[in-house]
Amino acid sequence: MTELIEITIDGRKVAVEKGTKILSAAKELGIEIPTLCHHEALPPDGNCRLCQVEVVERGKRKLAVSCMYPVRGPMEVFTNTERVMDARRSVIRLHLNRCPQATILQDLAREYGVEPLDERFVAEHDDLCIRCGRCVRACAALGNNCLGFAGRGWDRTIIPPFDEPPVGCLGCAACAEVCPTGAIKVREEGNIREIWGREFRLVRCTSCGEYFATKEQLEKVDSCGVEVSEICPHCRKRDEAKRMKIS
Amino acid sequence: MNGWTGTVLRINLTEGTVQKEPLRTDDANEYIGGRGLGSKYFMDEVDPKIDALGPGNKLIYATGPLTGTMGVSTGRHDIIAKGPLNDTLAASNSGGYFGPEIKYAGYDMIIFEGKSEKPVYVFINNGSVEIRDASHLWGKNVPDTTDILLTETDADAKVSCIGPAGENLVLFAAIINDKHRAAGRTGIGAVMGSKNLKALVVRGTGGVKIADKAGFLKAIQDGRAKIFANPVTSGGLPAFGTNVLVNIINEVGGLPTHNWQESYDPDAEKISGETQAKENLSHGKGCAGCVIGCGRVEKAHGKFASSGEGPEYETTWAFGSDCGVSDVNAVLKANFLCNELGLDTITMGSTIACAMELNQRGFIDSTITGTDLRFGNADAMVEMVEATAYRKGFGNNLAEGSYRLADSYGHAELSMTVKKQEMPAYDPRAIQGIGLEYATSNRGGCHVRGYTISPEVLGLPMKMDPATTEGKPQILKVFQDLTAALSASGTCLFTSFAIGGDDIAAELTAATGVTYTADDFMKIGERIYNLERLFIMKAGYTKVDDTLPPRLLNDPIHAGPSKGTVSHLTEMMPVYYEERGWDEDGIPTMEKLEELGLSAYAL
Amino acid sequence: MKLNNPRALEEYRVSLPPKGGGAPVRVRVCAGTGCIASGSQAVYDAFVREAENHGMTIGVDFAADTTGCHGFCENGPIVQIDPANIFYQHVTPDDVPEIFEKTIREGESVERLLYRDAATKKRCKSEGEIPFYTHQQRIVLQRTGHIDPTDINDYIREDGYSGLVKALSFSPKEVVDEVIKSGLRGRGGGGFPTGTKWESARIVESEKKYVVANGDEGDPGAFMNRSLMEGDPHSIIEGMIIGAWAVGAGNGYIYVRDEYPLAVSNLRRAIVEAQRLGLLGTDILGSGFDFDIEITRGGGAFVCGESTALMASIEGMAGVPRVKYIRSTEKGLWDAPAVLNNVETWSDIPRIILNGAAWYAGIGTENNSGTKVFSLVGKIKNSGLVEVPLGTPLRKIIFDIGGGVMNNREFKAVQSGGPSGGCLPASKLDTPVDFDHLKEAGAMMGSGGLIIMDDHTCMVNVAQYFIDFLVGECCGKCTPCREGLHAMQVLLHGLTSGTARPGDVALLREIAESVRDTSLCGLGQTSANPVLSTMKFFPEEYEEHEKEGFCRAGVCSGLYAVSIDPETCTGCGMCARVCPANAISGEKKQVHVVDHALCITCGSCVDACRFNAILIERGNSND
Amino acid sequence: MDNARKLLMIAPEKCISCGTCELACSLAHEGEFRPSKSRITVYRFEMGVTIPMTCFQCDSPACVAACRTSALVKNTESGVVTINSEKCIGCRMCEMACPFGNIAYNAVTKTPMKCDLCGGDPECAKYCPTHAIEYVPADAAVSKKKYEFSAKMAAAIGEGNK
Repeated sequence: MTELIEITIDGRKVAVEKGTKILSAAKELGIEIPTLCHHEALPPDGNCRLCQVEVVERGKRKLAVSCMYPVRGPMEVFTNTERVMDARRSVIRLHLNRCPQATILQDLAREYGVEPLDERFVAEHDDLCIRCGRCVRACAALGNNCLGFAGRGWDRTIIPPFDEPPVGCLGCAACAEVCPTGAIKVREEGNIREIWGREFRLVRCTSCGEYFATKEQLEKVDSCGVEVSEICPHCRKRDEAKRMKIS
Repeated sequence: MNGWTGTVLRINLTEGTVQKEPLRTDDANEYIGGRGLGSKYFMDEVDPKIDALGPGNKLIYATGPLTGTMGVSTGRHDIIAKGPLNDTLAASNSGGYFGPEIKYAGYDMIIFEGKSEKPVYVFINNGSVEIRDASHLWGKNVPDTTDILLTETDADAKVSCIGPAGENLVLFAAIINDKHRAAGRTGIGAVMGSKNLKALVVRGTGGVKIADKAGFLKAIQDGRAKIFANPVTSGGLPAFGTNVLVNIINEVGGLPTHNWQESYDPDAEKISGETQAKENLSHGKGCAGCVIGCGRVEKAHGKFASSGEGPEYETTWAFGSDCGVSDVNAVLKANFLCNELGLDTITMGSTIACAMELNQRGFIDSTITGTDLRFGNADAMVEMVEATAYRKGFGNNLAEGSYRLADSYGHAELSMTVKKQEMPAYDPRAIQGIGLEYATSNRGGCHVRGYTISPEVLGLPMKMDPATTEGKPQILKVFQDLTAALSASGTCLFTSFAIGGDDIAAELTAATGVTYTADDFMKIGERIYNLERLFIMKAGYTKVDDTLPPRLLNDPIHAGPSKGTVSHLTEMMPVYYEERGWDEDGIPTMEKLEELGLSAYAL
Repeated sequence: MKLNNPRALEEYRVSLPPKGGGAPVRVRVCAGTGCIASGSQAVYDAFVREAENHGMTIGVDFAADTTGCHGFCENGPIVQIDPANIFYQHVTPDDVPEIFEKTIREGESVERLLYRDAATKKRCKSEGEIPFYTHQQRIVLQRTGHIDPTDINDYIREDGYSGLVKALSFSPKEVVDEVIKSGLRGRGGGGFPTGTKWESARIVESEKKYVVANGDEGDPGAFMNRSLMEGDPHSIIEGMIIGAWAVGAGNGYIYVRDEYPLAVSNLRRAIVEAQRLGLLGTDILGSGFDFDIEITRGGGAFVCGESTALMASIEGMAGVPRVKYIRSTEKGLWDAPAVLNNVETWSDIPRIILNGAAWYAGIGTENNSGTKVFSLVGKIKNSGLVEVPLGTPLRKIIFDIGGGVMNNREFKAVQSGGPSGGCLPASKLDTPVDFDHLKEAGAMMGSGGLIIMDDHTCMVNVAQYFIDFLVGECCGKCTPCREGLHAMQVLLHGLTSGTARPGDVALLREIAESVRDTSLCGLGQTSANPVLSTMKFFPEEYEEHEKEGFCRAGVCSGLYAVSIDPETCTGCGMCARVCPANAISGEKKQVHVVDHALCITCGSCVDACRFNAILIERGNSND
Repeated sequence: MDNARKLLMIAPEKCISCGTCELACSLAHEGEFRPSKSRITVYRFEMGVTIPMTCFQCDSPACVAACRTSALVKNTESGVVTINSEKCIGCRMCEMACPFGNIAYNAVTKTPMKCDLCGGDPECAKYCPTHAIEYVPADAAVSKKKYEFSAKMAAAIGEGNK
């Protein structure tokens, strides 16, 4: 039996398992805490700094990032104090400074009433990457590890190894899917899918002729011990219905 | 938007242009959609005197706010155009799965204008609209056209197209969707053909939103409960389809036989729903979101071996009793051919029956027709269907419909039409109310503008004596208005056996977020009905045309349960006009028009 | 040879020959990095050569040792001669024959090589007479400079590993209690009570536990860890063994800055020697306790000194900090408990155990017991390593030990605690240097860097210097530090180049505060300190930069004008000679004048004038 | 609890192709009527033959085997293959893995779409007008299936003997 601990969030009580992160505990109460780098499927990283809350624990009151702060004992959490809002506002402004075009940041800025810094601070106007590394973690979760951070500080970027078309990439685009700002571009045209500078030739459904997956994607599924066919999921379903019709 | 998608697609075939425009929400609120809103747009945009087969005519695919939802049997769409058969404002209704797909693609209505130089089809894939060459499809029948289009567009798309009949401008050509469902009457297939538009292919992956999910589910649960509790909608229709009526109407003595010379068919049992269920039925089928399932998938055997969907009762009647054919397989074959070639079955069967009477009376013979058009000659009947679609031989004469056919031999009185359109399957001499419906229907001889058979024969919602005229004008007005509004919503007419305006108003309210009471709903129906009336009067019809063929007014039924009766139309007509708020010339009064917000359209 | 029990160690200690093999004369040549840089290796070689020339047998008649840093790096190479106890500075190979002639043969000192006390103008013969040393209390640095760090026997001779023997006779809990009682606090800068940290690791049940020494010294101008690792590696190792015994760790890591090759080589040798004697490895001194140490060379980034980044780096990952709300004493290295202490902290341990907690607690002040090593650099006369009891006032360190500001300029500020520390002004000179008072004053202890600044230091420029450094060292993981430092850099460069916009100072403060409040790791959170502390004590300089485009220190080019004070100008001509723009003219011994049209405000004259005759004024010289 | 296990029993012969199941499903899962995003798909063949297809809740599901983030889990108690969409990273491995095409990834909502039996009260079964889809205890369904199969086999053998 896991130990349940009762904590208070914004004056409301909730009992959660020991070790639960504040972000999840708040969610149980329906309290939404904004975050950019957090993804439930991926190990938390706490780098975007948006999910700050105030924690009062053992008499100390402090700011903490809720995606990583575990509930280990009685505590009181505040998700909307002026201090929290100030912290979030400043973080949003700094994010926006890097990626003025990211709609998710523009939306947050509107919601929190954040004015962007002036043009002296913007490096590239079309940079959409907030360096949260969700893509890096997603690729690692798939066991491919095709992405990593390069450079440091202001010059930190996310690239495939040696900034070359990544060899182990499946072309699955999970990286693009988890990206909160849409910074990762996937181009799909005809039988070609391009991502991270690598072109994938798409497999054509032997039934309908649609291009539906990369060879690497199918091989990866195969490596999970699942037999895959070169029929697209759509046709598989129709074919199965046909089989049922006959039987 | 909820219920509605909020977008109207306008495709000009002359210019080859495509335009998306926001739905006129005020009009949508007052005309709902489908037949109502489509007719409103049509009235505003098209001169009623326009040549129906000219480029000035428009063709509007219109859905209702309930189309594509889980409303009670709300998978319907209407196609609005000026019908070439009789120059009325056709709002031809069809089921299947096509209407919902229009909604899922993101449109409430699709308006076709002008005329393409070459045969084309239009492929709508959600937001993308392409006008594509159709020369390889021209001349192809409906199933082939549909299969080719599904291969070259998207296997999950839905197809609405014309067959050779529409291409050849047969005046009663139908537009067929999903291979088997017809927007049949008044010849809108010819309108499509005149525009060189072979097909409309739609793929929609979007959705229809509703305003109040809980309210909507409650409304449809209530409606479905009534449908499931009703013997017609839960018993007769799912078991036998509309053919359940063959024996019922025959027993009333109202099943017109031999081009309405008789009103009782001793061989009716052979073509009845019960017989078809036993001999021919493969599967029952429903349109999108249907809770009734009256559709038939049937097989014909023997020399007429074939398969397809239908026939409906009126089709069975037209090719069966009306032509004196008792071979159910021949009836089925003729029906399947109509679907494949794109023909309206009622007018087709009735026109052949008319030709048979012309033949019987010696006004024509095999030298003219090239075949033996005796009543009961199933082979000749089937042959004539194909000949008509391709306007081959005598088929070219049949392609003009029975009125022009009979008139061309100087015997227009033998055409069993009102306003040049063939009446279906119910003899007004036996069933008085339906005569008034035929005479006053805005698109001529038609049963589905105000289906008084429901009270007069089926006893729904209450039983009325079919032989009397009392209360008929009143109930007809209710049915006409209800039907107009119900079609506008996207609902199937057959729901009205079990549910009423209040039920549909509740569905509409929950779906759209616009509050509709039962009274609002009926008022909208009345508005639509009067709008259509104004259109046909502007097109040239007068009170004189609100009548029935002389046979029904003067010749008593010879035999059968209704022996000796004639239609008492003249008794009912003034009452009906008054009930409608029309003057003695059948023209809506200014007060009525003002009440309905139609004064702008006054004659 | 393995020492199988404590007695064996004692026997071994006793068996050791006296230092230098009992040679009558012993020379200790400093081989700390500073002295090596100024040529001490050649000096050492010269001694050996000269001894041979004099027919001496090395190791018998004469012993020459290289030692660790003596601390007085300003005056290297340093040579000490025993038993005469003579301290020579600035020794060159050419001086060696004379030293032989006079000192070794005659027992007399070579006067010019002795340190001359500026205050008393007297030559100091021995270390003990030099104020730089007399005001210090050397515990950690006691052996550095006296022993040969590459010889374990030197360490053992000086009570080395006696602390370990004593610790092994205690229970782990008793060892921890002793450390708690000593009041020792983390010397890496955090000041967390070491014993408490150990206790929290000790009580965790875990199959694996680790002790880690942080030797990733990266602050500009700091070299106290380096000297320690180079000069007394065994003290760190002994401390770690004791710590491992106390918390139950089986493995230790010393994380050494990659740029410290001598430290790595000395530590590596020390580990091998300790292993050879059975002081590391299995069954240490027959106690049944197993423990060994590995060296990890640093990832080459400043941020690797941050505890979570350091552990990530040891694990083979990129040295990037992790958010840790669970202490590393619970889940540290590879999720196992790990005790991370600075090398100086580890080095304190053996002596605390050996001399007892009460002895250590008696040094320094309450809650700040013991001594701390500082590297004293900047505009200070006596640059070098100093060790003083905690609580020693800044003034004493800077003026009594450091000898005051170079060139007798006016003291302006001292930067304490490295790049993320703070700048304290003259008004804070009486602050006792300890964890709590420095923090209270607006700076921090850090790992012990003290940078002295004179009145020709622009505080905005100082902040910019540190922010520039931190921008380059920021790992870039978390947003506030990555983006905020860059924004601060933009603003500071605007201020120092005269292109600031109204409100920039306020904006700078706002961003600095948010970086402080929202960054992920300790480095990020303190990275705004250079800005915040200079703003706190020198707000007027920021205001002048923003509003007037004026740099009162005469540092920011284009933001001041220079003129020559006719009262103080001696007409020496130095300013005119250094002026690259030929903007200064004047006859010899006459007052010189500046041609503002030509002056490029490079500041060369300001630095060159020995009479403070160059005046800094408002108004752009280019106007 | 054995009787906790229930499954969807589909009788194609009762199906009238109306697609109400798709509408009910999409309303429940997508909040709108949208067959293209329904977890159940009605396949309409010639002659009125219609097969509603949805997840079989396989005993050893390929989708679960392919999922690297545990977004898909086979619930051992209920037998349902459940989705935790928050744990989905959009790699589409499940989509590629399912041999029946019964799971699809929705890139807009960033959720894999598959039948979750509506948490124990499947809307498709609730609204099917002809009871072609029924939600029945696993035991009964299995035995019924078996019965139908043997009847079919018997008929086939009988025909062969004629």
